[in-house]
Amino acid sequence: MNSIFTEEKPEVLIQEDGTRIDGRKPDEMRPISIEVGVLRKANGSAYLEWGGNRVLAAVYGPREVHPRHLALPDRALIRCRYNMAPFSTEERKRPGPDRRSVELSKVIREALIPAIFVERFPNTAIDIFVEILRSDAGTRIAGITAASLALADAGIPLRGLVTGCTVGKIGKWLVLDVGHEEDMWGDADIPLAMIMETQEITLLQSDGTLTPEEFKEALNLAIKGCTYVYELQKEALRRPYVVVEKEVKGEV
Amino acid sequence: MNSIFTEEKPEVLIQEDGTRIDGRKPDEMRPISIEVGVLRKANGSAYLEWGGNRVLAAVYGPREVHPRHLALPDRALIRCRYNMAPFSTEERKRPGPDRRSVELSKVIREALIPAIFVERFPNTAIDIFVEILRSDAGTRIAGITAASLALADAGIPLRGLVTGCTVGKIGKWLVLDVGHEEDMWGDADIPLAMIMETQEITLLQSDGTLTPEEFKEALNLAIKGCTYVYELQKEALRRPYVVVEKEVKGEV
Amino acid sequence: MNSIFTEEKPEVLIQEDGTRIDGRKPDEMRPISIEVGVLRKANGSAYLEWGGNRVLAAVYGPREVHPRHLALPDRALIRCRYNMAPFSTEERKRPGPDRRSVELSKVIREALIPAIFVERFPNTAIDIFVEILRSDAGTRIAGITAASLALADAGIPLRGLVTGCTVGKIGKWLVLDVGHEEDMWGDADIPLAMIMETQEITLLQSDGTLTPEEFKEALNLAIKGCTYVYELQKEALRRPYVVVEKEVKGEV
Amino acid sequence: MALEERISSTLLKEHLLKLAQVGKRKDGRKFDEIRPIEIKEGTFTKGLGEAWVALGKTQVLTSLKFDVGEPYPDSPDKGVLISNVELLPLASPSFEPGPPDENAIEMARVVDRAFRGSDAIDLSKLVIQEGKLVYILFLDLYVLDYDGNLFDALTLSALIAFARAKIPVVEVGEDGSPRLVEGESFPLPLVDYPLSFSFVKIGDYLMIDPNLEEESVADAALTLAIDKDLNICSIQKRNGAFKLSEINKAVDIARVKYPEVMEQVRKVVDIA
Amino acid sequence: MALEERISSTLLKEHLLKLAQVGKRKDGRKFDEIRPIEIKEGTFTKGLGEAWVALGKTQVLTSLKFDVGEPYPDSPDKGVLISNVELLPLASPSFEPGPPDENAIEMARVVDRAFRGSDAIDLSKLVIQEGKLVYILFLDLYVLDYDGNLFDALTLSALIAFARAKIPVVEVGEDGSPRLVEGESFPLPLVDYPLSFSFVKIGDYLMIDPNLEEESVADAALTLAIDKDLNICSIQKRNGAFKLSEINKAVDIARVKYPEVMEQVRKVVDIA
Amino acid sequence: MALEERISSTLLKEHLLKLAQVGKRKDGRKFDEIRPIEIKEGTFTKGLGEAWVALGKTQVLTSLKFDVGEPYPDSPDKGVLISNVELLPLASPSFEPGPPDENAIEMARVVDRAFRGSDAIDLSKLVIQEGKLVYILFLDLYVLDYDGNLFDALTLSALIAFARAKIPVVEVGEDGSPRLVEGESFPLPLVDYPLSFSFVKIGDYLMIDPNLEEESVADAALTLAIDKDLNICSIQKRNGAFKLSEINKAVDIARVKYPEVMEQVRKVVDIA
Repeated sequence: MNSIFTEEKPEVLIQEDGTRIDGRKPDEMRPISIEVGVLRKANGSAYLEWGGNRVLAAVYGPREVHPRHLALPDRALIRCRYNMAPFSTEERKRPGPDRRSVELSKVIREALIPAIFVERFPNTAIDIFVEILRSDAGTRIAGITAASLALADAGIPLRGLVTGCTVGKIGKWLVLDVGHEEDMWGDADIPLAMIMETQEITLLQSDGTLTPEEFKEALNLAIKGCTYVYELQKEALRRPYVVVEKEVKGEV
Repeated sequence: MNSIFTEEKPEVLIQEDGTRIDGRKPDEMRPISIEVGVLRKANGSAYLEWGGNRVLAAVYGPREVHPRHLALPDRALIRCRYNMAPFSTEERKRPGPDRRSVELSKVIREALIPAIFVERFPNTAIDIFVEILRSDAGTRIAGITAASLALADAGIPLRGLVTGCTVGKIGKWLVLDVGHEEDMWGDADIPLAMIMETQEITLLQSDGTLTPEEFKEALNLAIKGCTYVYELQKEALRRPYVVVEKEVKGEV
Repeated sequence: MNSIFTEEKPEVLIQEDGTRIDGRKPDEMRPISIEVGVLRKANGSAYLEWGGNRVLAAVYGPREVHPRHLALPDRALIRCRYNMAPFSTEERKRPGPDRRSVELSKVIREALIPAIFVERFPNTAIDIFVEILRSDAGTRIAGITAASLALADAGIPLRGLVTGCTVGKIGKWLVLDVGHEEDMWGDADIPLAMIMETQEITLLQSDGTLTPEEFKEALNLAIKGCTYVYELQKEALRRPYVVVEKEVKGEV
Repeated sequence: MALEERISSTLLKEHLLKLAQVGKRKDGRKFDEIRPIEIKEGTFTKGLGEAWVALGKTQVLTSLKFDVGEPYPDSPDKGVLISNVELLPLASPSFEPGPPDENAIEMARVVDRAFRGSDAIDLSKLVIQEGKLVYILFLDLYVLDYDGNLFDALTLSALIAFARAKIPVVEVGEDGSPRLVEGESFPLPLVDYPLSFSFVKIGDYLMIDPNLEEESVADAALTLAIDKDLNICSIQKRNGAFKLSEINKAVDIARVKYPEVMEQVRKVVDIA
Repeated sequence: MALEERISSTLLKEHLLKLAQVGKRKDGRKFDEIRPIEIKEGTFTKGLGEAWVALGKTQVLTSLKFDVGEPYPDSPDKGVLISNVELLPLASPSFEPGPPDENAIEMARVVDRAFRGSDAIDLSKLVIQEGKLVYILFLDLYVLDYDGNLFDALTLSALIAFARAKIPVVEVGEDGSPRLVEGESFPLPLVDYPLSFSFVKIGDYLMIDPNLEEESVADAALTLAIDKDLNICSIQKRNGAFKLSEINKAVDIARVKYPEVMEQVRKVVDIA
Repeated sequence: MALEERISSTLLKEHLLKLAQVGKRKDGRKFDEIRPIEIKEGTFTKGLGEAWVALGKTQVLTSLKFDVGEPYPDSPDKGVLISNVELLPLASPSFEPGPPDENAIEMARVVDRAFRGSDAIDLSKLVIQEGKLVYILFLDLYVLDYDGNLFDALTLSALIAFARAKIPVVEVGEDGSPRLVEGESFPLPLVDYPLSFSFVKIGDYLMIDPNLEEESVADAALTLAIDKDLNICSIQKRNGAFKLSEINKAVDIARVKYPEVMEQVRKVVDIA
């Protein structure tokens, strides 16, 4: 990493009264806008703006599996590629998968599979592509949120939409929908994704120390965030090709 | 690139009277010498010296396609690899394809395909290898010229030989068969290849600004050069295993 | 290679009376200890300590060949991977094969194949893995010695065990079982492996100048070393899961 | 290509050829008519300049990033431009993940050549310390939705991204290391505005801006770039073969089309 | 997966599920019982600290190496830790030679996260010249024999390797180049001792430390790490889905198990 | 290997074996007879020294290039030699494009070892600034036409390329950067002249310089290098197994053949 792109840590990430560095309250989300069906060639697609994130998700399939020997006789093969565009970051990112994107491709795939009726499409592949065009903290849960809409847009039968949200810990505060500086210098970071219809958690990661009490509170807060995002997802699906945009000023 | 191999730009590339930096007149070719059938294992081969270029071309096929799924049911699969030897350049070149050689492999293949009766050999592969042993400007058209002889030497039915030549622009001059310094510091560079029998252009590239008039004149000059090279090609084929050498002192 | 890991060449590698830098006599071996069957998942395995070397060998097979087209209709396909662990050397070694390990994988495979009744298992693969956990000169012959025990442990029919040993030249001396400093700064190095039952040489390499007389003497000395190691191998096989350890203080 | 595909490909070609014989194209365009161009508004990347362009149903997103580093030894007084095309697997069922294939590499080099051939960017203005430190520009060309004629869509998006680009000012500190001068930037020194025009030949008919169907059955394909003085600044014959007269005709059409497309560019960026 | 494999997998799952319904596991353990841990004695590598650990029939060997180099620009006052997992082909018929696949990469990152999440290593003590020269630590995690639950075995072996590690003292000579100070070293500044606990869910039954058979038929899997204050310092849900209550239950069990495992660690290394 | 290939291979082996039993080889040579050597005249590369050598129908082209760079830390007073073999796909239907496979790597290392084992090149003469700047020599060995026994052809071509090589003089300017001294060069310090001799065993018959057919059915193969004092400077047993007596016999034959081949080398280069 070239040092000209190094960022300085801000002195204060959150004020005594809970005001966050970007002015949000602890449980306030960033603006979200969703558009379903933005691509013509893909079987399903969705474009998502979430804070400064710009995410494009597309789905191909069910289709033939190449190479053939990867096909599963009792269910669809689900493949997922999470990719950061070279221009998505402050310093240009070299194209091609790095270790982080390999892990994220795996956890996103494993977050989506439980929602898909994979047994209905034996011997086929469903390919999910998540492109991060612009990254601003929370790309994995933004990616899951967009990808589950792309799956729905492709007409793939789902147990429910998968919805993601992140909670962070900053000093004594738990904050909803972690922003860029909070992601870089916060004390803990918990992304979570859920099938809202069944209340099953399909993605959960955590990095940073939390007491058992903080942990339970964090999960509840993340689920609150998901509940809110889920409404936007449903709205976007009801009106395909119409942009659903929400700037959340109040609390969730 | 290590700076010890950096070359200095000459003060003058072409004199007022049209005398070029290597002493040639604007429409004068470099010496060319051709030998067909130089390799034993290949089905066809040709070795070409053109100015300071040394080019070896070989052809294998029609033969079985590996991997099988690449086979085309209605015609031969034509593959081409253009490769610069590590010792072909002033500074040693790392082995393996770079972006330039990937592009040149493609344009050379596309320059040769129109001359081959591909539909006569369905489900087979014809592999063309062009090795630049020593490079001195104009390797792509030298490679095409040698490769089409290797195809003929392999007994592959052709609509005609493919013949290449380059034209450059240096200040107000258009010059035939661009040399090393002209290639590096000239104003424009137009390689062209043609099936002489049918007068079809199968390779055409251009880099540098030309007025429409210059452009037309350049193409005509390049075709003149091809006409000359074509005679050498035919001579080489008539006397296989005998070296055909021409040092052109006068104009084309 | 970072210079902080550079070793200094010792002033004297061997004294006038033949005492070697680690105190051994010219024909004295380093301590060896062998354990067969150390791994559960592999079909056969062996762990070997030889001087400061730590070597783990494992065998899978005969088993199905992937990819299928590599299968041989008249015999087993033998594959071998020799690998140095990143922590096996003074300076950390980057994971993945380098040119040296590619060559050693090949010569180890070719040292083992003559001992295996490959024709009894057509269309199958036998995979041999040699992991150098800690390297201290002579890893290739230690690897062969361990791998042939792993083959035996896997129940693969053998013409005999393959046994390895190394001879070095240091000034006027020929020394048995070359040590680390002798390997780095000695004048010549001859690893040899043999099927003891048939007295066939299956590995022989040499690096450094030897007169024909020295060469013959060196081979004889190496065979003496092999004869000794062979006894330890047999002992280890007779008592599987019991450690066979020998610290050789006297001469072979 | 499976049997059904070959049959449908043969039938498609016959159909397009019949239409061509009566001067028509399947999507209703004339031979020399370019599909509608749409330049999206918004911020989609972290680039210095960017453009999301739709050409018919083809969509591309191009963005320019920078770094600083050493110049090439043979041009110590020039900045560096590196162009990269990614054929994203979400853009087409025929694109696969992985490093750029020969098509992506050719495209990147041809787009790049349009700007180099016309000396469109004054790279000598991108030097921080001569021979030691220069701007390295990365032009990343992202294909999002593939319905034919990527060359022209990519070159167009690159031109707009260049025209919009603001380059942060970098200075060298007393310790010799580079640092950004907070809040200062300058426009990319863009001195020419090349545009690319691609043609296919189906039978004997030359068509501009081919869509995917037309490309898939074309007998030959050609891309050329025209600069602001209507000169030719790059050419790339791709598959197939052309007669000399066809090439000259393509040049003539492209020179007529240049002002037409440039007018749309001028709606979104302020270039002469 | 061939037909026979699928049948045997289905039968195995039915069998494990039936056992679970009466509170049993195939190898006789309780749901919250960890397999025997063995920490081998001996010197197996050239690392600064190492551990060969068996967890049931799973065996791993972890060793720590170092180099010196530049710090990351955004943390000029910290040493660097790089973790790498190798799923050696000798450990399992399902592992193949080659660069780390997604499983190995996930493992390396999850093991690494347990130590980073708990700030277990004081990286600020691994600086030689601030902003210029720091220790680069390489944690190489080698899987030798694979019978399930690599995450916990690897984290355990890493903890012991860290606790045993002695770092050679490096100084910078007058010519500015680093050199070892002969015979001098210091213990790795290890200030926390995270342990990892993995669970699978078969049907509705949550089991700790799954073996390979259990992993192969599990409906869901989860790994979490607990620090010395019994706080949660990392989590990774892997395949499948969990209810909130199941996750909370796994946390509770892991916090009970931590002292039990730590007791065994303390037998071989001297940590608080 | 398809069925027909196996049959023809078995028949070929039987045929070669029968000939061997009456002291013959298929191409008419004696067991200890080397194929004709031809060293082509001309300039084929941009190397410092080069050789296009035909050994029977086998053809190789070897050329030596240089760069300057840092020495290895453990030999700061020596230049660097890097050897690389390319099995070009035009040389044989069995060679495929791509990075060097195990055969190419083994060849490069065995050729290299012949010169290192005999200390043939005085690398201490290739230092520009001790510990800082040395010559890096690249020996690129190119296989053009493959009819067996590449090891000996490549070593021979390397020896001639070395013997012909002129090294440009490089000096370090006042700014510390290296530059060529116009028009000045010195011969590569070549102080020994190793040659390689390869043998195959078909049945019990040992044959020198095997052609492709002989190699394809050989029971065992061996390559050794002899230096100017007729000492053994490297050995590589390849496939199969040898008796001790067979190895000693190969050494004896090679020592007899050395002067014979060296005579041909001396025709084209001026070495002692």
